[in-house]
Amino acid sequence: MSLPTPTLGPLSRLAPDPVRLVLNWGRRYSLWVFNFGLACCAIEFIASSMAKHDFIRLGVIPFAPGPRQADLMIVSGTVTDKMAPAIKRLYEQMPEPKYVISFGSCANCGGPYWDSYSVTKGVDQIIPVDVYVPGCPPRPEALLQGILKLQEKIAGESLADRYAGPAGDGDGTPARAGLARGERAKSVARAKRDSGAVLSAGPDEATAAALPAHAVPDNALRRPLVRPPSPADGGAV
Amino acid sequence: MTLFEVLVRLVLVLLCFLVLPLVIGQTEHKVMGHMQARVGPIYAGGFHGWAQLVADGVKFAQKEDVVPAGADRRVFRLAPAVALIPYMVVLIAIPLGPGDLVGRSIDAGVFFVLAVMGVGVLGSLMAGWASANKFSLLGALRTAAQLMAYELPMLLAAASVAMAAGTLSLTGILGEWQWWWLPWQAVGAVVFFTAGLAELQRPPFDMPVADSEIIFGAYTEYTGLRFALFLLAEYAGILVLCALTTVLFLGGWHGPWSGDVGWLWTLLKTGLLAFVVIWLRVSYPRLREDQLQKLAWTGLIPLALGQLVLTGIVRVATA
Amino acid sequence: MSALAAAADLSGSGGPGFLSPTGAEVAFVLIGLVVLGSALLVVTTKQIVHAALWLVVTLGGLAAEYLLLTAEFIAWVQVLIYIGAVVVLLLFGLMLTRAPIGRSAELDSASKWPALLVAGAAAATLLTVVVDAFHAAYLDLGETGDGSARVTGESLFRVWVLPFEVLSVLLLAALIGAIILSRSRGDDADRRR
Amino acid sequence: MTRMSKFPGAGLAKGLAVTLRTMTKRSVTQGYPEVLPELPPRSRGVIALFEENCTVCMLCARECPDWCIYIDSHKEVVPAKEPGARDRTRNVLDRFAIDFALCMYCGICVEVCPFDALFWSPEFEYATEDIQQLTHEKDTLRAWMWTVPAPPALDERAEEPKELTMARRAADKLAKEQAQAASEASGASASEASEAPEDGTP
Repeated sequence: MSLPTPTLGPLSRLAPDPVRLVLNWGRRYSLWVFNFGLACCAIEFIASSMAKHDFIRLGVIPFAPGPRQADLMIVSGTVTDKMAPAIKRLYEQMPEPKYVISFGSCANCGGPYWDSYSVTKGVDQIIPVDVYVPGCPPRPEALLQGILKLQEKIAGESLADRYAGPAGDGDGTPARAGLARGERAKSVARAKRDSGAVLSAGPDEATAAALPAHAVPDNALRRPLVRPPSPADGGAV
Repeated sequence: MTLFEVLVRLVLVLLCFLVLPLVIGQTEHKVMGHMQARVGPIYAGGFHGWAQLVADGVKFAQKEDVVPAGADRRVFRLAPAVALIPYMVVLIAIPLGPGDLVGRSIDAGVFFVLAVMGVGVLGSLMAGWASANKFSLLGALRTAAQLMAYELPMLLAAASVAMAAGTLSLTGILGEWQWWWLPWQAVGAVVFFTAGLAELQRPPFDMPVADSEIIFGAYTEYTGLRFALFLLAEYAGILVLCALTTVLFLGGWHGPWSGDVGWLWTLLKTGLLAFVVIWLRVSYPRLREDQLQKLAWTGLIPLALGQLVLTGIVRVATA
Repeated sequence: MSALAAAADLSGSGGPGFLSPTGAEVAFVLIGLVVLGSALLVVTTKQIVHAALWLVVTLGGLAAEYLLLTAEFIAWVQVLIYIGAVVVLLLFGLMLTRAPIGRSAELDSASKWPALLVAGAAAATLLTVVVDAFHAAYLDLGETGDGSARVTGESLFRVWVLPFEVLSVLLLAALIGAIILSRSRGDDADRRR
Repeated sequence: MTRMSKFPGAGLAKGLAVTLRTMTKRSVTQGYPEVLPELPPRSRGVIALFEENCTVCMLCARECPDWCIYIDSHKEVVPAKEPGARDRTRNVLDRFAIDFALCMYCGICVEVCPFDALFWSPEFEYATEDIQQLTHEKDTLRAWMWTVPAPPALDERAEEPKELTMARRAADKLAKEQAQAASEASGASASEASEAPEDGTP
């Protein structure tokens, strides 16, 4: 699937540097959130949107009924291989610049289902994640802290740098320089090539999830992973 | 009126149009928050999050402008303007204070505002159709059905006031206004306000954008600035509706000590009505589509007709 | 009548010559061209919803023409009824039944040449009649208030009150007829059940 | 409409009254970034390591359902104190890391630790932008030890914890020995008095 290269709104393309401060401020305090609630973590997400924690204080407005109006997607819950294409699709429907928070162990890297045959080992296998919030499930305050973290990141970022990389790494995802994913990109790409079995039944080649390198514990000697062993992995499984 | 004066007036109206909807939006954030035992935005801008909507605007200006591949591009791009501009035009005719404190006094003012407000719905229809999305189309159809049901009671209620005042001009109506019109036109006021809410698609009449059923209705596919224009149109619509209700039914700038500060009375009453709009949103759940139609045809229209009869009787009796 | 007079003036004489038109007259001609163009687009466009939207432009342009001719009341009624209600109803009907995005082939009617002939003949007749009747008349719009709500109301309810009432009785009859027709069908359905 | 009230619209008015009343009351929102939540002891925020207590028995790593605990160690030879005796070995902890991206916060490791080396800390502010940084090494885990609050007090009439009992016994024994030594030094006159505390001990 080839998607057009995302273009930003007129303001951020043409603005000189001092204006970027204002632009970043705007993005920072207007994060319309789109809750991808998949499991119990979604309850904690809802809790943080309720009166006691009220993340609207931070400008995280849970108003966007669909991805088109959203700036921030919070993936809260277990991402299954069956659901992965839907997540990828909805993420791609969001307009740039967009952010993703992975909320809870399952979304981070599979969590309790680290050796399940049907669970995607972390949502960052299919979409770029900006902030990982640990917990199982995390407290509502932990989500608030994750949002603060994201806001700090937005305040310091430059959109020009963010979209400076190659137009995409082949799956329609814009390359993101500031995401520190460079060192993992190679291993993920390799895993993607090798793990065709994981998601080859999915409707979209681009959404094929790969097994994360880090989700394979060093001491995973007792239980074999579902992934067929391949020489490219150096026999780690 | 010189050309310069006309320009100044237009600029002032534009300023009102740009500022007051934002004020209403921010009030909605805070009032809704406190009504739900929350506090609403705090961090944007420092003092009680006053700049939340400014931040929203800055963000929307940076967002990618997505037009769906299957969409009718021209109509899709045109729709937000069609939705927004009528409300701006309407604002010109609404008198703020006594005498000449109005953008432009229009002879058939009541007709003018209702006619132009009705055009705004075309924007939603165009947006819904051009999005190439079945939920958008459903939303547009709901919008149209709602408009057709509620335009009539709104018109009848407004006609009642026009009948009472013996003029179609908004400034003329205010000139004729007496305090006892309040109880006399009360039913008409309720009908007008309710029908106006329905036409603006505000809760509890927000079926055209019911997110649990049809995502976001006609606006589902809109991003960035174009979406912001739709939002602005909604809040400008609240402003226009509240100002109109104030002028037609609540006596506009009439009030104690209204000699020099009549415009304050208008603003105050408009603000109060805007608060009621927000209050209703927080308090009531959404109606069902059939309940909506039933309310219009069996509730509001008979009430409006009754108000017309009452107005006629009193008018003949006091003449 | 004032509208026709002003229109006719452009080709006639009597007032200021048409070589030095006023701003309103220029605007009138320009908007007239827009109305003509969009009206042509209504019948020639291959996309059915676009036709309805061009109709909005046509009707809106007409309303603007009325405004220029100081017929304020008629102008706003035009917007309220035709754009606000009729076109919305039209669009509603279109979208409810079939409104594909993109060109639809079946919009190309086979009888377009006869239709064009009839339309052309009608236009020519109207034009001839109007020019013949008013070719030398000039009406200064600045002085007459013929189009205001007061004048319209007075002429409607004083001079033309009988046709007005006849018309309303006709509409009432249509309304009652529609109710009876729809109800009797419903009763049949009930009986069948 | 299940229940008709006396006046039409009374229900609507009631709804409005509820929201208006709520607006006049103080909101229940806690201002998190300014106001930290007061979390009870043993809140499942993060797992802290009391490194001195760890004997590298590996029980936690083996019981972890997620295999998210990484332990490296080596053996060190402790030379025998007396010549000719056998040298002893002991485990030295090289690496103790928990991958909190993977951890499911079940607490089995805390339960299973025989030497009280793992504790629950209510600390929750460790979201990161890089998932690799969610694997926390032992220095971080040790630092979290300082955020572990004191355990909640026991019920009023609960049995004393075993540790306290043992400690008291040892202390009493020590006191007794010291007292005895003191009495032997000062002579027989005080020896009768030193017998007295023995009655109270369990």
